[in-house]
Amino acid sequence: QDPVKACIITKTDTNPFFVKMKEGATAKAEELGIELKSYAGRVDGDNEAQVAAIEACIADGAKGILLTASDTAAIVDSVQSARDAGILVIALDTPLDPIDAADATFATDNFAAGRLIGQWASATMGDAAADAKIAMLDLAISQPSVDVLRDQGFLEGFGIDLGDPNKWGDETDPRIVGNEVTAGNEEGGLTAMEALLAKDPDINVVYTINEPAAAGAYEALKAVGKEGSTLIVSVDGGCPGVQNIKDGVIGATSQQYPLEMASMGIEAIAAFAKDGTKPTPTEGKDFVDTGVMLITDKPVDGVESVDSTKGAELCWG
Amino acid sequence: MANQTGASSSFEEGLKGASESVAEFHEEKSLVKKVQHWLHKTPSAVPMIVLLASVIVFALLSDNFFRATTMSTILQQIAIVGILGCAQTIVVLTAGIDLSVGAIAVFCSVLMGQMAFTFGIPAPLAIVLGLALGTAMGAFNGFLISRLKLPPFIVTLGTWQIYLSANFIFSRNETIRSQDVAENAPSLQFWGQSIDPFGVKVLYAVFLMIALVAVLSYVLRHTAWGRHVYAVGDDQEAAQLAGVQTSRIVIQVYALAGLFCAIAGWVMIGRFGSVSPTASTGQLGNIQSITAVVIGGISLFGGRGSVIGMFFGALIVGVFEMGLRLVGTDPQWTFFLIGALIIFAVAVDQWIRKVSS
Amino acid sequence: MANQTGASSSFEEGLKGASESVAEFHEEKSLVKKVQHWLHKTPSAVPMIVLLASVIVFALLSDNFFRATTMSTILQQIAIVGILGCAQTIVVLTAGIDLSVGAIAVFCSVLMGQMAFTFGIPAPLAIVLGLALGTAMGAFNGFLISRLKLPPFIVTLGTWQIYLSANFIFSRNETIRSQDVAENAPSLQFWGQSIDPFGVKVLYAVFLMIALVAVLSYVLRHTAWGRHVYAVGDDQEAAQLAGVQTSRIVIQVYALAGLFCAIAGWVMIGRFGSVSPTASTGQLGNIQSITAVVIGGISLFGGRGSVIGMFFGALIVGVFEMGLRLVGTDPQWTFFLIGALIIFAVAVDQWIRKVSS
Amino acid sequence: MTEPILKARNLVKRYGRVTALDHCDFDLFPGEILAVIGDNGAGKSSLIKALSGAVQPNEGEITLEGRTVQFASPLEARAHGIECVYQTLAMSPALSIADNMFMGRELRKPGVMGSLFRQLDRPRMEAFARQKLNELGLMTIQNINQAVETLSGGQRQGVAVARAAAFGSKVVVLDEPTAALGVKESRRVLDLIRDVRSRGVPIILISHNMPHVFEVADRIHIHRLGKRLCVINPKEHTMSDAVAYMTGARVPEGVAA
Amino acid sequence: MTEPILKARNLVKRYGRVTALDHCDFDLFPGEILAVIGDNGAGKSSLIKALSGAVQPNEGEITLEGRTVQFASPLEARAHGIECVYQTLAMSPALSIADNMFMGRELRKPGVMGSLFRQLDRPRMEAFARQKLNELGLMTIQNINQAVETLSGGQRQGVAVARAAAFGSKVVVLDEPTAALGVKESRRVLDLIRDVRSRGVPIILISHNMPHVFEVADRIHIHRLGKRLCVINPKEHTMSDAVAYMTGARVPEGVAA
Ligand SMILES: Nc1ncnc2c1ncn2[C@@H]1O[C@H](COP(=O)(O)OP(=O)(O)OP(=O)(O)O)[C@@H](O)[C@H]1O
Ligand SMILES: Nc1ncnc2c1ncn2[C@@H]1O[C@H](COP(=O)(O)OP(=O)(O)OP(=O)(O)O)[C@@H](O)[C@H]1O
Ligand SMILES: [Mg+2]
Ligand SMILES: [Mg+2]
Repeated sequence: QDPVKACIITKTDTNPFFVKMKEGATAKAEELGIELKSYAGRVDGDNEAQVAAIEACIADGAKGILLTASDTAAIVDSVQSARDAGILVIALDTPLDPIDAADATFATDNFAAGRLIGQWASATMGDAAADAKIAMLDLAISQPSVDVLRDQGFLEGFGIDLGDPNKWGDETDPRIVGNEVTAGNEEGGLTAMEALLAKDPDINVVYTINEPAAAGAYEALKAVGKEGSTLIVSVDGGCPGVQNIKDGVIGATSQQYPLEMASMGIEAIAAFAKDGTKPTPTEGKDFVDTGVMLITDKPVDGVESVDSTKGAELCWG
Repeated sequence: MANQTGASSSFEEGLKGASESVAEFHEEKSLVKKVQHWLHKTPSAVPMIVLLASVIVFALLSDNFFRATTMSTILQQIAIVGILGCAQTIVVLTAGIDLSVGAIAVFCSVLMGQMAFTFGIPAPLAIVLGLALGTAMGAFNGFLISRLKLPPFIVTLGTWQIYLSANFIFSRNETIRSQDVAENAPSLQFWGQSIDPFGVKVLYAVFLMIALVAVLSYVLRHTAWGRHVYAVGDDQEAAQLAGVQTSRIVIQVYALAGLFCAIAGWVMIGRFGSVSPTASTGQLGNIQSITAVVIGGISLFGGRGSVIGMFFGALIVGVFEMGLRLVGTDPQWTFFLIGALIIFAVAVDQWIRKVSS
Repeated sequence: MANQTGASSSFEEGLKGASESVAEFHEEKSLVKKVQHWLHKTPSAVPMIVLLASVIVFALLSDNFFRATTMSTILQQIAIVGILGCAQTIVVLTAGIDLSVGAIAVFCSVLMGQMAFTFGIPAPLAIVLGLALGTAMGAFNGFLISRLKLPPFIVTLGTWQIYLSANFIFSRNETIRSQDVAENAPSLQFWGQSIDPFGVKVLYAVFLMIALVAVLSYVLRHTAWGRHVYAVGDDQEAAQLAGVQTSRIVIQVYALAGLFCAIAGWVMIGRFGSVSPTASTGQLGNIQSITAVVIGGISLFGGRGSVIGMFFGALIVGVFEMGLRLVGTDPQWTFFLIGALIIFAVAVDQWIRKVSS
Repeated sequence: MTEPILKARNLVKRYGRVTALDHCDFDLFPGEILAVIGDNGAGKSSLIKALSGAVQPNEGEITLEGRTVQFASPLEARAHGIECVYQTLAMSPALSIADNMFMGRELRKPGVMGSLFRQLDRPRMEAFARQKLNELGLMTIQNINQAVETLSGGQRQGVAVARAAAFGSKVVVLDEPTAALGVKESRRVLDLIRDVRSRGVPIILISHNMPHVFEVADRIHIHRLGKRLCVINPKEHTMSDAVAYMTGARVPEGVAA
Repeated sequence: MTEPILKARNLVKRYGRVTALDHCDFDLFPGEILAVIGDNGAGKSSLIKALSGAVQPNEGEITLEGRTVQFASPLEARAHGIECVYQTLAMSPALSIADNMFMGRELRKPGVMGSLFRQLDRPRMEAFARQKLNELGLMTIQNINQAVETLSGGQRQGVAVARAAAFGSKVVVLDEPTAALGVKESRRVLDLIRDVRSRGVPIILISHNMPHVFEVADRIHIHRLGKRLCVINPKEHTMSDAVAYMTGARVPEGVAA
């Protein structure tokens, strides 16, 4: 009998987050004897490559697809045709729009992840939060959904009026110095931070889309001697990021669990291939929540968190 | 005055009785010679050979590859690149380059969608307006290039950014969902329909691409306008001196390219169902279409090559991508191998050309 | 034999006493004429004028712009593009194009970092090895282009993908953190150090970029090798017939470009602190460097332009980006306006050239 | 004497530091063959480029049939009936002989294929091209579909001359049409020039070949250092005189040194 | 008779359907001026391109000083002392006159600037270029730093001829060197050719100008339809004979029709 075939399709495979997700899936697949093929887009937001990947999976006769969608609404038709071909489609990390377009969703709530760091930053600053100077280091001008959710979550947590919650950059709060895009890497974080510092040297809160961007922003702050007096917050919870919490580079980060999502997904596909069972969502939610945890060494009241030592045990690479 | 002839150049007397027959040489007609000659006369056949070879190799590597459904999937995957490639072909033939093709396509798909949804314009009218706007965007490129004499690379680099960010701003980053399109403006999804002859689904979009390639090939080869496009790319100054209205041709070419891009934008709605401003064609469409054009043997210096070659170029890339996906390499290794295979394909192409000449 | 002269062309008697002085014409020397003539002779001055004008405009629009710190920030932001631009300049002068510059830079920075960390090679040796490997990658491009006669666009498109995915595979997507580099291999961060003359921080990287531009400018203008680079780009066949070893020059040019990219990779470590395989330069370095080259007035068809122009081109882009960020807020609009301004800058450049000729 | 059909006064053309035309005058009368001779670099090509719109003179005035004209491009000049063979030939190297010959005046198939589908009539264009080339004695062209870049230097020039001669209407300008041509082919070009004149079309012929010039020209315009030095009648002056004038060995009568 | 310095037997060169050389033979003897004449497209340029490595013949053998050679590129031929002026001139249009003249043999500054920094000696190169051009009578070049593309047709040819004549060592090949040149400049080139021969260097001269050919040539190779038809001595045949042979009007003695 042929082994069960499965696919994992990530947004890109250069972002460590997705790399780890793939590694988790691969490990689990090997354990369960599943033949796993992996695909990825070329740039963030690459919907076409994901459509092509789904088509390849269908052509290849896969049993299940794990998908982190780049464009949650645009991919729906392709997902439907995969399901029509009898394939179990599980959305990882990012829910589809509508969420029931996939058979199941194993996700973190990115908005909640953003809100946690927003609350933490606001609580850490205390009264000074009223006249904070905030730099927003986002992902890309095409504003993919993670980008918007994390950004808007942060702002809500910090207590800033969102304007249109489906779009970043339309906020009018004077505390925001500006938004810049970083492509989610050190280089982007650095150049974006330099530009914002030229605009207003008094920035004291920096939101970053992920930890590499945070590391880049830190370098820019260090260059002007402001690394001690500025709060940097981020999302992801990768091991270098947690290490950076320990070293005081990043103040707090929201940790997510890509390895877990992926291995749960593979298990679900194995179960489906065996007897057709589909996973059931977490109680009270329409998806399986794999959770998010605030990591910081400076806990504040009212926001649950763990320290970097604990975070390092849970981190994903 | 004939009396002067003798005076000025007496030696011309030797001309009397000069041979009047056109030079001819006998030639052996061995099979090899014939094949060589055929290849020499039909340069677009060379990428075809490379294509066939790669199909055979992948068929040996993966059982699922050489199937009608897989083939039709490859065709539908290259439909958009193929249409953008038509736009790129005419531009490159004039020794230009158009980096904005993908951005125009995505922007036009968004314009059609938004006109139909936000402004409630009937879908067919929205499509026509979208096509017209695409043509206008292309014509704007052409205007800057031919009237202000700016380098095409810079103009289209600039308009790429302009059209792409206009697209994000105009659409407020909102995707129009497939169900909504299907319900309210099904004609936007026209090219996503398919026929199903022997159980193999073939999208209308595929037929459209093939039709566009065929028409363009005819126009370039068999009409005066097509010859003028080649002449402009070959040597713009010479063409101008020879009586070609070069700057008009350049504007027309970019405008037509804009129209092709707008068509590609319409096809995108059909293929993906939804209308998404973040479609990566906006970012990558230019490189993809230029790749197809160059693999197809069209010179980036203008004036040489054929649109059929571009079509095979797009197919070669499509076959490689699908083949490697089915063989199941890791994405990074896939990118690595696609890079290597593209070089290899062109190397083989060059080698066949050399042997055949 | 002189006796035959009369016989063959009697009219040549008229030659006796032909004028022997070199033609000269008197010319007015008005100020306008002099400026025109100077611009005509120094074409790289034109982008400089555009640059100065844009600095002035932005200084009027934003208070924060015309400050020493902002200026030094702009310089440090273009340091990497400037060095990649040097690589791109020599390649484009030979009528080539190098899409792999960014990928080589990132890959080399990763190679240096991994050699120092994973393999424990002493940092200075790791740097030397990294530079050598970068040169080798460039030479490989050059080999494919000059020996196999493949189009530069396709070769470097392929190697772009190859080097970039090799970079991800080799590094397993892992970033080496700034703190670790500073502790264990500080020489990797050499170019990130700065001097601080009047309270204005200027990175070593900026001086390196300026030095490279100056040296390259000298080499291209004042050595035989530089002239040969121009000749190859101008008309490769003619250069070959005239006795230039074209294929050797092409390989050398790409190898040197690889070396420049490797240097840029080293500079990246200094500038960003960390060693990251995902740096955007890998994806965008090629477009950014080509943009600088084209804005600087270097023809993509080869043989015309100067590296100084490229430097001003990179500065113009840097000034626009920083200026618009300081003036505006929304990144999407910033992106839009950068596109428009780039076209505008080149249009002004062309206009000045036209007026001055 | 009649009025000149094409007249120029005080033309000046400068390229940066180089002066190519220095207050140059020019007259072409109806139905004549006017030869323009002069040293290399005297400014002959620049003169006819200015007359045919290929370059814009910095100063000066051009009149065609009495009306002042300013050609922004060779296309405009051609619309006024001025047909040129430039020294650089103005051919598209990668296109075929027939394509080049008919560039801008293509023949279309008869019937719907031509009117609706605008299809070119390749066979007719090729036959015409072959015939014109045979008339010029270029019997060595084996393949009429050859790209122009693969032709020999002389063959290429022949194609350009055939094109201008076949289509010129009001004024035909030939810039060194026989430079690369062989003995037989040159002779045919001279015959052709006389043919064209016999159709009543005046011709400007630039050439360095004195026997040819003295054989066909009605008047000879001698160009020197960017100026018209003088105009001579070939029947009243010897070749030797002409050579002496154009090289500056002697100054013609009535011209200040 | 001595041995030929450069000899070719049975050269064949085909381009697709076109046959440019059809079992062609060739001999050049030491110290002679050999003219090659023939109709346009007869294959003269193809012959010398094959001899100088610019194209590779499909069949046939070339011997230089008795040794069989195969030149893969013009560079190799030049390394053997064969210097060519091609009909297409082989100039880099955007570079200056001096740059082109010294391409591949640049002069460097004396002292460290030259040896260590490898700086070109611009003034010396320009002075040399100016002198060579003056020797050719090209007095109209106003700016020695002009790009070659801005030169007039004749000036450009002059630069190419000056380059070959100044540097040729074993064999100098000139493909229609006077085609675009004026009367004075052509005369200077003929003088130059004689100069070069008097240095003992043999010359191959391709030309359509019969008076010139008969004036300087020691032997005349008549090319017809891709073949050597015959070799004649200019003292024993008239120009008229030569023209008749090359156009096929008459068949020389001893050659089958
Ligand atoms: N674009 C240009 N830039 C600079 N100088 C130029 C340009 N075009 C022509 N010249 C100069 O103008 C002068 C006249 O050139 P022109 O081509 O008119 O000469 P010509 O009489 O046709 O010579 P020939 O007989 O060699 O063809 C020459 O000295 C030439 O170098
Ligand atoms: N690359 C090529 N492809 C096809 N045909 C060619 C090519 N090069 C030359 N030919 C053909 O070969 C023949 C000989 O050309 P060649 O240039 O040797 O003639 P030639 O004797 O030098 O003529 P001319 O006196 O006009 O310079 C011509 O018929 C020409 O059309
Ligand atoms: Mg001329
Ligand atoms: Mg020839």
